[in-house]
Amino acid sequence: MMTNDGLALAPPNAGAEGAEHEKGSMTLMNMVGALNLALDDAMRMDDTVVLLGQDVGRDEGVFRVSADLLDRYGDQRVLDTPLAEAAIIGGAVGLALYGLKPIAEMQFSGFAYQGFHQVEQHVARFRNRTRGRFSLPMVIRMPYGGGIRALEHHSESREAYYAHTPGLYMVIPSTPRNARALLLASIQSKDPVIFYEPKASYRAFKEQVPDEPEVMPLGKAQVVREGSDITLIAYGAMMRPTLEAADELVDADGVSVEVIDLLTVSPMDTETITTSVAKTGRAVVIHEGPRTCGIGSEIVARVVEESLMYLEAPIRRITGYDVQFPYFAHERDFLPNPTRIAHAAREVLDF
Amino acid sequence: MMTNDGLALAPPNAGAEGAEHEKGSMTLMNMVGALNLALDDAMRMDDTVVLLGQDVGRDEGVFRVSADLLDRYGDQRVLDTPLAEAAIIGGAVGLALYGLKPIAEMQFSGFAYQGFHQVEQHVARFRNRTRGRFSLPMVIRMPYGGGIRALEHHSESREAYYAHTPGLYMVIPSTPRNARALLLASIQSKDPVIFYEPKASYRAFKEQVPDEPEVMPLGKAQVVREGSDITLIAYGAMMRPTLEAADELVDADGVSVEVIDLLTVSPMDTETITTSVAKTGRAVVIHEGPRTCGIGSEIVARVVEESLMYLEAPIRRITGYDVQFPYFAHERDFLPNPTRIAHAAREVLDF
Amino acid sequence: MPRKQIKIKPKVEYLSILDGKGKLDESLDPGLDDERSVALFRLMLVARRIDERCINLQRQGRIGTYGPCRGQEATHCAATMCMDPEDWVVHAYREPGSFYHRGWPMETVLRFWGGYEEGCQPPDGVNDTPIAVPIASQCLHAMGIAWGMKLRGDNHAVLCYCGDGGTSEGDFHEAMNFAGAYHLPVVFFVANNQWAISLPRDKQTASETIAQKALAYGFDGLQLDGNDALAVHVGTTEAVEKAKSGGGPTLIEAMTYRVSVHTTADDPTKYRSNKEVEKWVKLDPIPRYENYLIRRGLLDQKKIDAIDEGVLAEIAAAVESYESTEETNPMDTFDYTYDELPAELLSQRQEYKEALEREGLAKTS
Amino acid sequence: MPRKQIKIKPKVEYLSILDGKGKLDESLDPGLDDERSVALFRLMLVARRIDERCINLQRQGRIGTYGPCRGQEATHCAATMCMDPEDWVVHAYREPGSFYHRGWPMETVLRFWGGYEEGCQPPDGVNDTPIAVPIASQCLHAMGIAWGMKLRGDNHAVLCYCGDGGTSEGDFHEAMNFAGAYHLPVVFFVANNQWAISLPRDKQTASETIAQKALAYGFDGLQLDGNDALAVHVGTTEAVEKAKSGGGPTLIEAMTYRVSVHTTADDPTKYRSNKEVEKWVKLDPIPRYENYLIRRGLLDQKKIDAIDEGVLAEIAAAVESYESTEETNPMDTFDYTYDELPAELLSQRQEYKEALEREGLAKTS
Ligand SMILES: Cc1ncc(C[n+]2csc(CCOP(=O)(O)OP(=O)(O)O)c2C)c(N)n1
Ligand SMILES: Cc1ncc(C[n+]2csc(CCOP(=O)(O)OP(=O)(O)O)c2C)c(N)n1
Ligand SMILES: [Mg+2]
Ligand SMILES: [Mg+2]
Repeated sequence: MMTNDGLALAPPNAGAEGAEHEKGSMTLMNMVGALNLALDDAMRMDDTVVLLGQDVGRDEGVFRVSADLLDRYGDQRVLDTPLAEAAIIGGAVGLALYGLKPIAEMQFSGFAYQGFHQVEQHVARFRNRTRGRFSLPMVIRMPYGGGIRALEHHSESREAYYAHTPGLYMVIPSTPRNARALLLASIQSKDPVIFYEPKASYRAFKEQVPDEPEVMPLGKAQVVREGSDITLIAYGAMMRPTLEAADELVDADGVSVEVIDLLTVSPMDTETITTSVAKTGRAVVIHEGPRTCGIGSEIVARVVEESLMYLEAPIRRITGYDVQFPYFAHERDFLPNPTRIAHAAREVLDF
Repeated sequence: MMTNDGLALAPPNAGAEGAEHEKGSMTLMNMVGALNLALDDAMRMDDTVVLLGQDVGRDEGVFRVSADLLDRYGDQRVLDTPLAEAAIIGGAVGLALYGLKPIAEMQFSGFAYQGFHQVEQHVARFRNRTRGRFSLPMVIRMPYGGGIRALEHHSESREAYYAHTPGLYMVIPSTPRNARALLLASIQSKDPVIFYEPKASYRAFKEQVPDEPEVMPLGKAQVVREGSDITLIAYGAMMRPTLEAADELVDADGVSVEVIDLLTVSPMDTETITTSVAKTGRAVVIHEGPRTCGIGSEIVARVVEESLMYLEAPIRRITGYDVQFPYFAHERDFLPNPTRIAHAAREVLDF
Repeated sequence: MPRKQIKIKPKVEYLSILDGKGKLDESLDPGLDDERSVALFRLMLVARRIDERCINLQRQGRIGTYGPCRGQEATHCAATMCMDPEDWVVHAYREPGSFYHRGWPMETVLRFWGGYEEGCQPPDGVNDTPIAVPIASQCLHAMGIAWGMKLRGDNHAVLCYCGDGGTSEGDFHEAMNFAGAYHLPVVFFVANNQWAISLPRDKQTASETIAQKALAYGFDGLQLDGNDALAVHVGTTEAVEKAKSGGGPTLIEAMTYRVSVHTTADDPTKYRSNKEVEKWVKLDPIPRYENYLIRRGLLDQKKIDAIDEGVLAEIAAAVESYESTEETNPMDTFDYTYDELPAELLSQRQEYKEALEREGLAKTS
Repeated sequence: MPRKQIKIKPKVEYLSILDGKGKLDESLDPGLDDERSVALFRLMLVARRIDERCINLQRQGRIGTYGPCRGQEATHCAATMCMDPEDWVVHAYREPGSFYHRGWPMETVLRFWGGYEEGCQPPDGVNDTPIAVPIASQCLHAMGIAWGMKLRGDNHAVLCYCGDGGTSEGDFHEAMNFAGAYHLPVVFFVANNQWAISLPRDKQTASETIAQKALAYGFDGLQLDGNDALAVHVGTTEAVEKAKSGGGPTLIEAMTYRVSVHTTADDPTKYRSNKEVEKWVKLDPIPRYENYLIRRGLLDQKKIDAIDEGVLAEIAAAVESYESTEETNPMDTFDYTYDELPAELLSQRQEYKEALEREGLAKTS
């Protein structure tokens, strides 16, 4: 499904591995493996990269994303921290100021708020505040989203908080391959990146991932399926139900469906979205997070600004509702699913 | 400018003051005075109401919103706290659980993030989490917004963070009278309210405020000026430049302008907005906060869902840009102003 | 260069009463009455058996992830027993015995682990906060409740649970500091089970004890043997009495051990040795306390078996009740979010309901 | 009931060297060399004069709100003087002398108070963080920088400023705890000026000293007379040397007083007595240190006047330079937000530029 558009081999230190970048071998892996590969790539290629967070070392991360890294890079680069999110983020700010490249892990996105003030007041501001004297090349990784029968606070999606905070990149991969390429790009970025990992997709499926380091540009959405009747726009864990819905619409209704994967949620790639909707005239946006002031509302607002006159029907938002994410007994009910997406698409098509 | 629509006298304990609610006397005051009056009303009428925050007691609040309250109600009801926002909010949660009605002050909205986790994880959730066994009738007041030549972190507007958090009311008054009536309603609400006070409007102008306690319903927007050609939607400190722009459009261009004051930003009063835009077919939304995933994007998304076919032009968003609010030397440049609003309105009208 | 030493006023002490085999240090005998003594035993057994059953249910997919308290029964059972009904207990998540003692139906707690908000609904009249997942965030609520007691002149106290890992969070600090500054009737009870998932206690903080952290806030700290039910009971009782008589807060550090997994999703062999676990298994609080009661003549094997049977039957009934409860209505979340459903939520509720009906998922109403 | 007292290992001490009149306790003479001794005096005078000038400029509307350091000159001037250029100084906001000593042009600091981001731009080669407005949030950056030093094996140290009010924030706690747990080369320097806006020190926390808070984190605390420049210099030098030689962090509490307003927007007569202020004015650090240097024969009135004249001239030049700088470009904020301007921001930048041009507001480019 993923195209090679916008993919490029990692520049730094990759020279030694063969500058020609001939199509190398690939390995089939899940997203956890792919993220682990990106961390390993980054730590191998750049010895200023350090990893910090709760249980990232000996325990290898509660989802094993940092498997083997403590063994490989030692406890001066893989840092098991005490239990304090603000200190992990604020400490990473200090590490970055001192010239290291910290990759901070929040154990779950639902606990990142303990350090939200450090993100809003410092991570997002240091470059502008110091007029470029200091920048903060750092990544804050965290698993987000529902679907794994977890306890309260373990299933939310609040990418919009970060998208509403100027100065950050908010990146959300959807497959093993793009997870690896986007995480590597995030680590190489000169700007701070909030990297949301769709935990429901961690082990849900596998994909061929190049053995050579690969990066994708931040800030670019991808048309992952071309079509002309309607545009479905999603990202992260919602890509799978969205693509399923697209299949159903194609197969059962004979509709031509275009599907966009945002990949970088913010700063948003307006052009890819508006170009598509100008073509199809119809759209559904899909995300897990609450509807009000969510990414979906932003997409609609931009389409209206740029392509209102092409719109042939209201854009529907299939999202989390404006209530708290339910405890897991009802999460399957709550999460957007292919049926719900397809139904909305049909309504938009029939408008 | 403010109509009496939706105003009602405060029910609790107000009986003694005369159940007839004859039009009583009024006093001309600024917003600081009006907020102080509401706090005084609430503390007088209900002895479970307590006020807590940094410098709210002897110093009477850094903007003097709590003037005289320590003297009147004593240090068991007006609580000067140590310097810790999470403790002020989390402590208020405990006070509310114990049956008190805390009104917590954040000295500036830019420092509320130190306690944001308590808002997201507890304030917004306790009612649903305990299936109604506990509710949290509490208010978190804070001055927000630019325009007073203040230091970094003292000028931001991030109402969208709270609007994106299910379980909260997000209320923003715009004039002395509605500030008093909305604050009193917020204190009487059974649900937690984030109460953003437009500090640029604190002392900017005066209005007649009834001596009798007065409340306005939460969750209702107000049409503060009726018109048929275009709808301007704003709230808080942006109401003044918006109304100025409206005057200019009426006077100079002979346009019929409808102006909506949201008052409650979330849960949003969709109907008032969509009814108006269905009538005018054109709209501009105005706010200080960043554009991406701001209140403006939500307004556009709802108009598209409900009244797309009435839209005769793209809705323009005149907002803070997606960069950090500038240090004060350039804040006048940055803040939406009547010229910018009127210009956008003309573009929408000429579309 | 010579300096003046600063004298620190509050005290930091250590308390243990029963030795590793449950033998009483007579000089410290608190004289706990017979009924209460046996009730405490039964309560610890309840906690142990719930724990065992829940791990079982989790393995069979009948509940979700579970966080066991094995080895820590003395801490929370003996501590919560010190609280009167008008007092408040503010929970973390590893205290099944506490919920039971306070009057939460067992099936309510099962519902929490089963993925239902109803598991966080305290029964009417029970002054407890439900399981709190965000570490240490509950400490501020405990502080606030105690503040309310003080402002209202009520003679009650709050008991607040927290883990050793939790002491690193800013919320822990802010709660302790406010409690000290306002001299509030609250007992912070840190169950130091030596691990925060994979981080051992000595990497969590450089202070030699957690108890001494109280000095930063101007009140007393007490470290005690958390696998000694008597020491926990005595230490907590004193701290609660001190709180109620205007003596302000206390920080208790109960030395215990998480004998089992962090949660059923955890694999502790990755980060700790069996030897360490075995050392602590020998200090299991239940046999120690059991031996003590046997010596006191309050228990024998027959009595123990009878108690155990009763406990198991009660748990079986709770599981039965949990599993036979009708599926809850997914719409409830809308109805409990605000006191009155706002218009926007009403329309989303309708949208959700129609979707569920169309999709044949949950029953709605 | 008898308990074991727990022995607390780290120490908490008090240090003062000059008395209230500037008389030296000979037994504690640190033997600071002549040049450095006078440089410290000059630095304190710089801080005093900048302060006076800024209050003046604020009154005339030539800068915005200003937060003075009057009475606190000894704390930050003497402490920052202990730092080498490769060391880092992490600032709060009441340390004009520190910025000056570290090589920040005075007009840069004026630009901060004048409402320009340029006031937060450290000069090239200066390893400092700029003024930090969110209280105590900077403590975590200091900890992180020190962590970086340790991870890289660099032999440097970090000095971190914070106020007494700041010690209540969660960030302070988390920074101290990480610093202790990783044994980092950082000195947390709390300028305890007895007030956090209107909240007096004794209501901020119940601990008798702030220095003793170090015990919660397993390292030493040192309280010192913050109006005694020698004591500050000696205490900080030792702490920094300890940090550099692998001895870990220190918490210094410097006892001082905010003689002036909290900021120019504050009215302290609302919450404190003149008598208290007068008591502290008598302990003004500058005359005390001046007397000491006069006794040492390093200063006399003529030398003092010459120094003062030089300082005032430097400040006058800085004000002149600040006010004659061309107005900055409001577009800069767009260009500094990201390394490369994303497409969306490019279009917003254009929108902003057009608006400003239309409105005849700021000059853009
Ligand atoms: C704020 C927050 N951060 C992270 C987590 C994830 N987490 C759950 S339990 C745990 C360890 C807690 O350790 P401790 O406080 O010692 O309690 P214990 O589990 O040992 O009882 C962590 C990191 C969380 N629940 N909340
Ligand atoms: C997180 C945060 N909360 C509140 C404020 C508002 N505020 C500015 S200074 C101050 C008092 C600070 O007191 P202290 O730490 O003692 O420093 P001092 O001003 O006395 O130097 C407060 C509450 C802030 N800047 N940051
Ligand atoms: Mg633990
Ligand atoms: Mg102070």
